[in-house]
Amino acid sequence: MTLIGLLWTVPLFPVAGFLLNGLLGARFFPKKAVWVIACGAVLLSFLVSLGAVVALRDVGSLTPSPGAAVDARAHRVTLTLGSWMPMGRSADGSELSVDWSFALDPLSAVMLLVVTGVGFLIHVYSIGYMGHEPHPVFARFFAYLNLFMAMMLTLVLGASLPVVFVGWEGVGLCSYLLIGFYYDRMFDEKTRMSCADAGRKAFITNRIGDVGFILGMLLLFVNAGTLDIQGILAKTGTLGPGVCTAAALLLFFGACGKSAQIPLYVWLPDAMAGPTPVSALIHAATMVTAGVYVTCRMAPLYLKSPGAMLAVAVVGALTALFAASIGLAQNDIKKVLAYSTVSQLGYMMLAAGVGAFSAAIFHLMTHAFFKALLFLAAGSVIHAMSGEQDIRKMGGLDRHIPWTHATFVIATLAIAGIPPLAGFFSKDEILWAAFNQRPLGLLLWLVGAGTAGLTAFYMWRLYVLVFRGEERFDDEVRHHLHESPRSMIVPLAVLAVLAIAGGWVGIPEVAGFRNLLAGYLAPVLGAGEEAARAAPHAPLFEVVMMIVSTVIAAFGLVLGWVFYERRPEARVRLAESARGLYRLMVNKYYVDELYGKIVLAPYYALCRAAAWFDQWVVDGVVNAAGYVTLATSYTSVGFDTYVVDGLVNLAGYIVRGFSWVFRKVQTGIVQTYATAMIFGIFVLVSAYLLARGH
Amino acid sequence: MAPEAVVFYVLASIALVSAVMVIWSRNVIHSAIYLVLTFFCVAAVYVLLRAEFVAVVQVLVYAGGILVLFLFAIMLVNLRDPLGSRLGVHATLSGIVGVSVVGMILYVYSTGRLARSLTLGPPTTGGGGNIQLLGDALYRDYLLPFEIASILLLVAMIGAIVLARQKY
Amino acid sequence: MPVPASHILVFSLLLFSVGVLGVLTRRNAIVILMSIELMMNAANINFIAFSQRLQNMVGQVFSVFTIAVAAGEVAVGLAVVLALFRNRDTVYVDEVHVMKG
Amino acid sequence: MLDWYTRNALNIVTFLPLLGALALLLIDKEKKGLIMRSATWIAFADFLLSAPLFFLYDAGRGGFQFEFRRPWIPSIGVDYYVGIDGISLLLLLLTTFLGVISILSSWTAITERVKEYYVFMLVLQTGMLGVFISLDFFLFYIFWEAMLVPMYFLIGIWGGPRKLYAAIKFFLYTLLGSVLMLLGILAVYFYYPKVTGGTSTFDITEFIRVLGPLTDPVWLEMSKWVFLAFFIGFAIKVPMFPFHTWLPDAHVEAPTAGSVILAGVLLKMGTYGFVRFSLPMLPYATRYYLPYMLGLAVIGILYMLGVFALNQQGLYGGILQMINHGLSTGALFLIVGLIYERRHTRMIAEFGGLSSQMPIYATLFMIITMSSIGLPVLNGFIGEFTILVGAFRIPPAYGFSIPWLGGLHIGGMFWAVCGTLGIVLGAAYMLWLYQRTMFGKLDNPENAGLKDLDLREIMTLAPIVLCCFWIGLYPKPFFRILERPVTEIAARLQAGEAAGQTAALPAGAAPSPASAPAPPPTAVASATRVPAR
Repeated sequence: MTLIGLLWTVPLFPVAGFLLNGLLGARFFPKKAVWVIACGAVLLSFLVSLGAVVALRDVGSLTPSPGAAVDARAHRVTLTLGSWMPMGRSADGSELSVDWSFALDPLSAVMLLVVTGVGFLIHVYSIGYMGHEPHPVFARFFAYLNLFMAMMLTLVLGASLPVVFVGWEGVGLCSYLLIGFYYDRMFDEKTRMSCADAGRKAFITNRIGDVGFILGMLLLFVNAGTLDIQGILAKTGTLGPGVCTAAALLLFFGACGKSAQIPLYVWLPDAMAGPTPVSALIHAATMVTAGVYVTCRMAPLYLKSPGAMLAVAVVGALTALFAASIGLAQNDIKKVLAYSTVSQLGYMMLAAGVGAFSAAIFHLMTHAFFKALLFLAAGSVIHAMSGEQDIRKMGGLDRHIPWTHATFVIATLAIAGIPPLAGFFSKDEILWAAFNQRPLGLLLWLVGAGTAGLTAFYMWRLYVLVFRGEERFDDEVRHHLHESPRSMIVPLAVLAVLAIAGGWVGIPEVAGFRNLLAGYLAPVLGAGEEAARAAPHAPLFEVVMMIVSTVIAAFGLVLGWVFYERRPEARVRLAESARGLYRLMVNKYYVDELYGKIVLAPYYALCRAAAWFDQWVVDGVVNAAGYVTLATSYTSVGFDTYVVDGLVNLAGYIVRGFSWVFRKVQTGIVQTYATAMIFGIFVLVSAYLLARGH
Repeated sequence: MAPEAVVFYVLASIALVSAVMVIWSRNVIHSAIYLVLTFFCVAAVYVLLRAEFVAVVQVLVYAGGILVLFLFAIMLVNLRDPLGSRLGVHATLSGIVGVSVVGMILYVYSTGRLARSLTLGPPTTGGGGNIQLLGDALYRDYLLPFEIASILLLVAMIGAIVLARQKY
Repeated sequence: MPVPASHILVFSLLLFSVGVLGVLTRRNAIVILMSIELMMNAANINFIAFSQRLQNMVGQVFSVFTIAVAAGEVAVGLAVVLALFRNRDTVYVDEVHVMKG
Repeated sequence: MLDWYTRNALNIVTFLPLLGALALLLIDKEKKGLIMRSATWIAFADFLLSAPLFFLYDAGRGGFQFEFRRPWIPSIGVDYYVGIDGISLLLLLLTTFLGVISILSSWTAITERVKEYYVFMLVLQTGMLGVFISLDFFLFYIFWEAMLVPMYFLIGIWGGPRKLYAAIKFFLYTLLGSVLMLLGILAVYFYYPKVTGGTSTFDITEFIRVLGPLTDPVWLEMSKWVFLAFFIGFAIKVPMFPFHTWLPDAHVEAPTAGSVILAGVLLKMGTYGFVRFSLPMLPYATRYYLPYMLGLAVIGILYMLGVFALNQQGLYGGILQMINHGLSTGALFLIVGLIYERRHTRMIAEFGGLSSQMPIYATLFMIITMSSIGLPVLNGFIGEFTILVGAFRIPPAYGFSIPWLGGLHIGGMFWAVCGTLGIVLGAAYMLWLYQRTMFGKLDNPENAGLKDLDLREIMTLAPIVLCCFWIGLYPKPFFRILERPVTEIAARLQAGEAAGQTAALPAGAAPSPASAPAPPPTAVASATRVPAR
C-alpha cells in the first residue's frame, strides 16, 4: 500500500510548486530556485507515480483499508479522501453524494506516466526556452505550468466524474492562461487576434463542450444515483439504451471540446499563440488527449450504445481527414503541427469509436512522444530563428542545427507511420480495428488510410521547407542562428528515443509478439476489445493491410519530397489547377468565419436585443405613466399662453386643468401634495357619504 | 340670547376674521399682529369654557413666546420682496379644495346627530375654576407624559439652536 | 353654557379651515407656520369644548400638551426657515423643490 | 456565559450595529479616522459575535434555534420573535461577513459626510440582519422596510452622477413590492384565526405549521393570490425578470460598499423570502405557478432555478449559490470599486494591460472571475452543480409540452440545459471583461502609474477568496447545516403536492381563478402537522 497510499500527493506536488512560485517566486526567489522547484515538483510526482504503478502490479497482495478500496480483478485501487458534496437523497431514497476520490488502474497508470514523464521533459526544456524572459514572467510561466500538471493529474486520477471535471476545467483554465501568456502581444495580424483572444476562444469553446459534459454527468447522476465512475459503469446495464446513448453523446460532446474534434476543433490552431513548450505539453501531448481518455474511461457506457459509438467513430474519422487537409496548406510551422494534432486526435477518437480503446490509448501515448518532440523541435527551430515561425522564411537549417534536425526527422517519420517507429504500430492497430468495424469498416479504413497519406505528405513538406533547400532567411537572422542550449536538446533526445521505441510495447500479435500494452490495459478495457475482436481474424490479411498502409505512408513521403524538393514547379501547376480547393484549405474552409456568422453574430444580437428590451419595453412600461403625464404637460405648454391672456374657452380650460394638475403633481412643492391629500380626503368622504345615502 | 352667548359669538367672529387676515395679509408683520389677535380671542373663548388655566397658558406661551419668536424670525429673514404673491392658480385650486372640505364637514354636522348629542353640560363648580383638578390630572395621572413633554421642549430647544447656528 | 356645543365645534372647524387654507395657499414659510398655529388652536378649542362637555380634565391636560408641542414646533420650524434662508436665500416654499419630478 | 450567549446571541448580533451607529453619532464628525476605525471595529466585533453561531448551531436537531421571544403588541398578536435555522444562519453570517468587508473597503472611497455614511452602513446592517432572524411577520416587515431607508440614502448621497434617479427608482420599486407583500401578509394574518378558531398571530412558524398542509379549497384558492402578492414583493428584490430594471441603475450609481451589500445581501432577501415563506407556507400555489416561476427564474438567476426545483438538491444548491453569488459578486464590485477609486472611471475602454501593472489585483480578479463562472474547486461550481442536479430531478409532470414545437417538453431537463447554457454565456462575458481590462498592452498613459493593492485592500478581498476556496473544496459543513431545514421544506412541498391532488385541481393547468372549484359548505379544516422526516 506504500506508494499507492500516497497517490493523492501526485497532484499535490505541482500544487505546492504552483503556490510557492506563484505567491513568492516573482519576488523572493532567484530564477534558478524557480525552475528547481517547478521541475522538482514534477519529478517527485513522476517518481511517486512510478512507484505506485510498480506497486499496482501485484494488486492482489494489497490489503484494503478504510478509504482505500482494492479491486483485484480490475487491477484498481481507489482512494477516498473524504466527502465533497453530500447532496442528500434522491426520490428513491438513495444517497446522492460526491466524494473526493482518486483511482489508479492500468488505464490511469499509462496516462499518469505519460503525463508526468513528458511533462517533466517539457519542464526541463522550458528552462532553456524561457531562459531569456525577465524574472516575474519566468516565475509566472513555471507556476502556470505546475498548476497545469496538478490539474491534469487530477483529471487522470479522478475516480468520480466531478473530480475528473475539476481537472478537466482546471486544465482548461491553465490552457487559457498559457495561451494568453503573452497577453500584450498580437497573435494574428491579419484577423487582428491577440494572444488573449486566442486564449479566450479556447476557453469558451471548451466551455461549450463542457455543457455537454455537465449535462452528461447530471443525466448519469440522476439516473444512476452516483457519479463514481465505477458505480456508473456497473449500472450501465440498468440504465436503458436511451439514457446510455444520450449520456454517451453528451460526454462525447464534452470530449469534442477538449480533444478538438469537429465541430469544436477551431480553438486548437489558435492555441498556438502560447509559448511553444505549452503547445507541446498542453496542446499536443496531454490536455487535448483528455477527451480520448475520458471516452476510454467510460468505455462500457459507450459499448452499451452502438449509435454513440458510430458517432464517435465518424466524427473522429472526419476530423482526422478534415484537419489533415487543412494542414496541407498552412505556412506557420506551429499551425501545421496543430492541425496535425487535431488530425491525430481524430484518429484516436476513431479508434475509440470502433471499440479499439486500447489502440486509442496506445496512439495517445505514442502521439504524446512524437508530437511533443515535433513541437519541442519546432520550438528549437523558432528559438534558433529568433522567433520566426513562417516556414516560407526558413529552409536549409539542417546544417545549422543538427541535433534539432535529427530529432525532427525521427519524429516526422514516426508520425508518418514508417516502421519500426512508434507511430507505425499504433496507427496500424487503429486502421486494422477500423477496417473490422461493421457496417462502415471499409469507409472508415479508407478515410484513415487517406489521412495517413496526407499526414506523411504534409509532414514531409514541413520538413523540407524548414530544413532542406535554399536558405530563405535574411542575414540578421543568420547572424543569430544557433543550436539550442543543452537543457533543450536533452529532452529532445530522450523524446526521440521514445518516439522510436515507444511503439514496441504494442507490437501486434500477428508479428509474433505479445501486445504488451493491450494486455496491460485488458483489465480495464478488455470488455470493449473483445467486442472489437469478435470480427473474423485473418492473420495474413492483417499483414497485407499493414503493408498497404505502410505503402500509403511512404507514398505520401515521396510525394512531399517530389513536390517540395525535387520538382517545385509541379506543385505550382497543381495548385494552379485546383485553385479553388487550395484557397479553401488555406482559409481553413472558412469555418471560423462561418462560426462568426452563425454563432457569434446571433449571440451578440441576442445581447443587444436583451439590452434593448430592458431599456425600452420593461422600463418603458414602468415609466409609461410618467411619459403620459409628460406628454400631456408638453401639449399644455401651448395653452399656457392663452391662460395668461385670459382667453380660455371651456374645453381648453378642462384640458389645461387636467394637464396642469398632472404637471403640478411633479412640481416638488409640498403644498401641492398637501392639496392633493386633502382633495383625496374630500373624495373619499364624499364617496362614503354618497354610499351611505346621505 | 344670553350675554355669554353674545360674547362668544363676538369673540369667535373676531378670531375668524383676524385668522383670515393672517393668511390674507400681504405683509408678514401684519400677519403676525393678526395672529396675536386671534390668540387673544381664543384665550377668551377658553375662559368662557371654564378653562382658565389653559387660557392663561395660551396668552403666555402663544401671545408671549411664540409671537416674539415669529417677529424675530421675520426680522432676521430680511426679505427682498416681502409682498409675496398671494393668489396664484394653485392657491385658487387649493382654496376650492379647502372650502369644499369645510362645506362637506359642515354638511356632516348639519345632518344632525352630532349636534344634538354634544350640547354642553352645566359649568363646573366654584369661582376658583378647576385649576386644582387640572393640577391633579397633570401631576398625578399624566406625570410621565408631562415630563416627556418637557424633554420634548428641551430637545426642540437644542435642535433649534443647532439648526439656527450660523456655522455648523 | 347657553351656546350649543355644535357652534363651538363649527367655530373650531372654521378656524382650522382657515389654517389649512393658509398652509395650502401661502408661499411664505413663516406664514405657513402661523397657519399651522391656527390649526393647533382650533384643535385645542375642540379639546376644551369636549372637556367641558364631558366634565373630564383630560381634554385640558391634552391642550396643555398641545401648546407645549406647538411651542417646540415653532422653535424648530423657524430655525429651519432661518437655515433655509441662509442656504437658499428664500423663504418661499415653491422655490424649494428638490423633490421636483 | 455560553448559555447567556445562546439565548441572546441573535439580539446582540442584530442590534450591535445599531448601537454602534448611535455611538458613532456622538463622535465629532471631523475625526474621520476615529469614525472609520470605530465603524470597522463594530462591524468586525459583530462578525466575531456571529461566528460562534456557525459552530453552536446544532445541525442534527434542525428547526429554529437560538430563539428569543417576548410579547410585543399583544392586542394584535405581534411578538418580538427571532430565531434562525440553517438557511438564515448562513445568510446571517454572509451579512456580518460582507458588512466588515464593505465597511473596510470604504475607508478611502468615502471622503465626504463620513460620519453619516458609516452610521447608515451600520443601520443598514441591523436592518438586514433583522430580516434574516425574524420569525414574526410583523417584525419581518418592519426590518424589511427599515432596510430600505439607509440604502436609499447610501445611493442618493454617496452615489454617482445619476444617483437621485437611481435612488428613487430603487425606493419606489421595492416599496411597491413590499406594499403588495404586506397585503399578502395581512391576508394570511386574517385567515389564520378562521382556521384555528383561536387568536390572531403573526408567528411565521405557526403559519407554516397550520397553513402549509391545509387542504381546504378556499385556502388553496386564496393561497394563489397570496403567492402572487408575495411573488411581486420578493421578485422585485431578487430581482426577477421583468422587475429587474432598477438594479442596473442602482448598481451603477451606488458607492462600492453599497453595491457590495446590494449584490451580496439585499438581493438575496427575495430568494430568502421565497424559501422561508412562499415554499413552506404556500406549497400548493408554488406548485401551481411552477412552470412560470421556472421560466422567469432561468432568465439569469440560477439560484432561483434551484429554489424552484422544489427538491432537496435544488434547495441546497439554491441557498449555497446565494451565498456564493453574494461572495463573488460582492468581490467583483469591490474589484471594480478599487479601480474606480484609482482612475475615477468605470469605462472598460479606459483600461487594458493592467495585469502587468497590478499583478496582485489581476490575480485576485482572476480568481473571483473563475469563481463566478463556476470553475470547480471554487465555490460557484458547487452551487451550480447542485442546482443543476436539482433541476434535472424536477419530475416531468411539473413541466408542459409545446405542441407546435414538436411536443417539446419544457421540464426539468429543459431548464437544466438552459441553466447550463447560461453558465457558458456568462463565462464568455466575464472573460471578455477580464481580458479587456487586464490583458492587452498598457497603452493608456494614465494607467501607467497605478499602484497595486495595499494591505487594507488585500484584506478586503482575501477573506472572500479564502471563503471561495473553502466552499469549493470542502462544502460539507454547509451541506450539513442546510440538511434539516432543506429536507423539511422539501417534505412540506411534497405534502403540498399531495394536497393539490386531494383537492383534485387540474395540475399544471394555466392559472385562472375561474378554474377554482366551488368552496365546500364548511370552510374550516383542522390543522395537521406535517410528519417530519
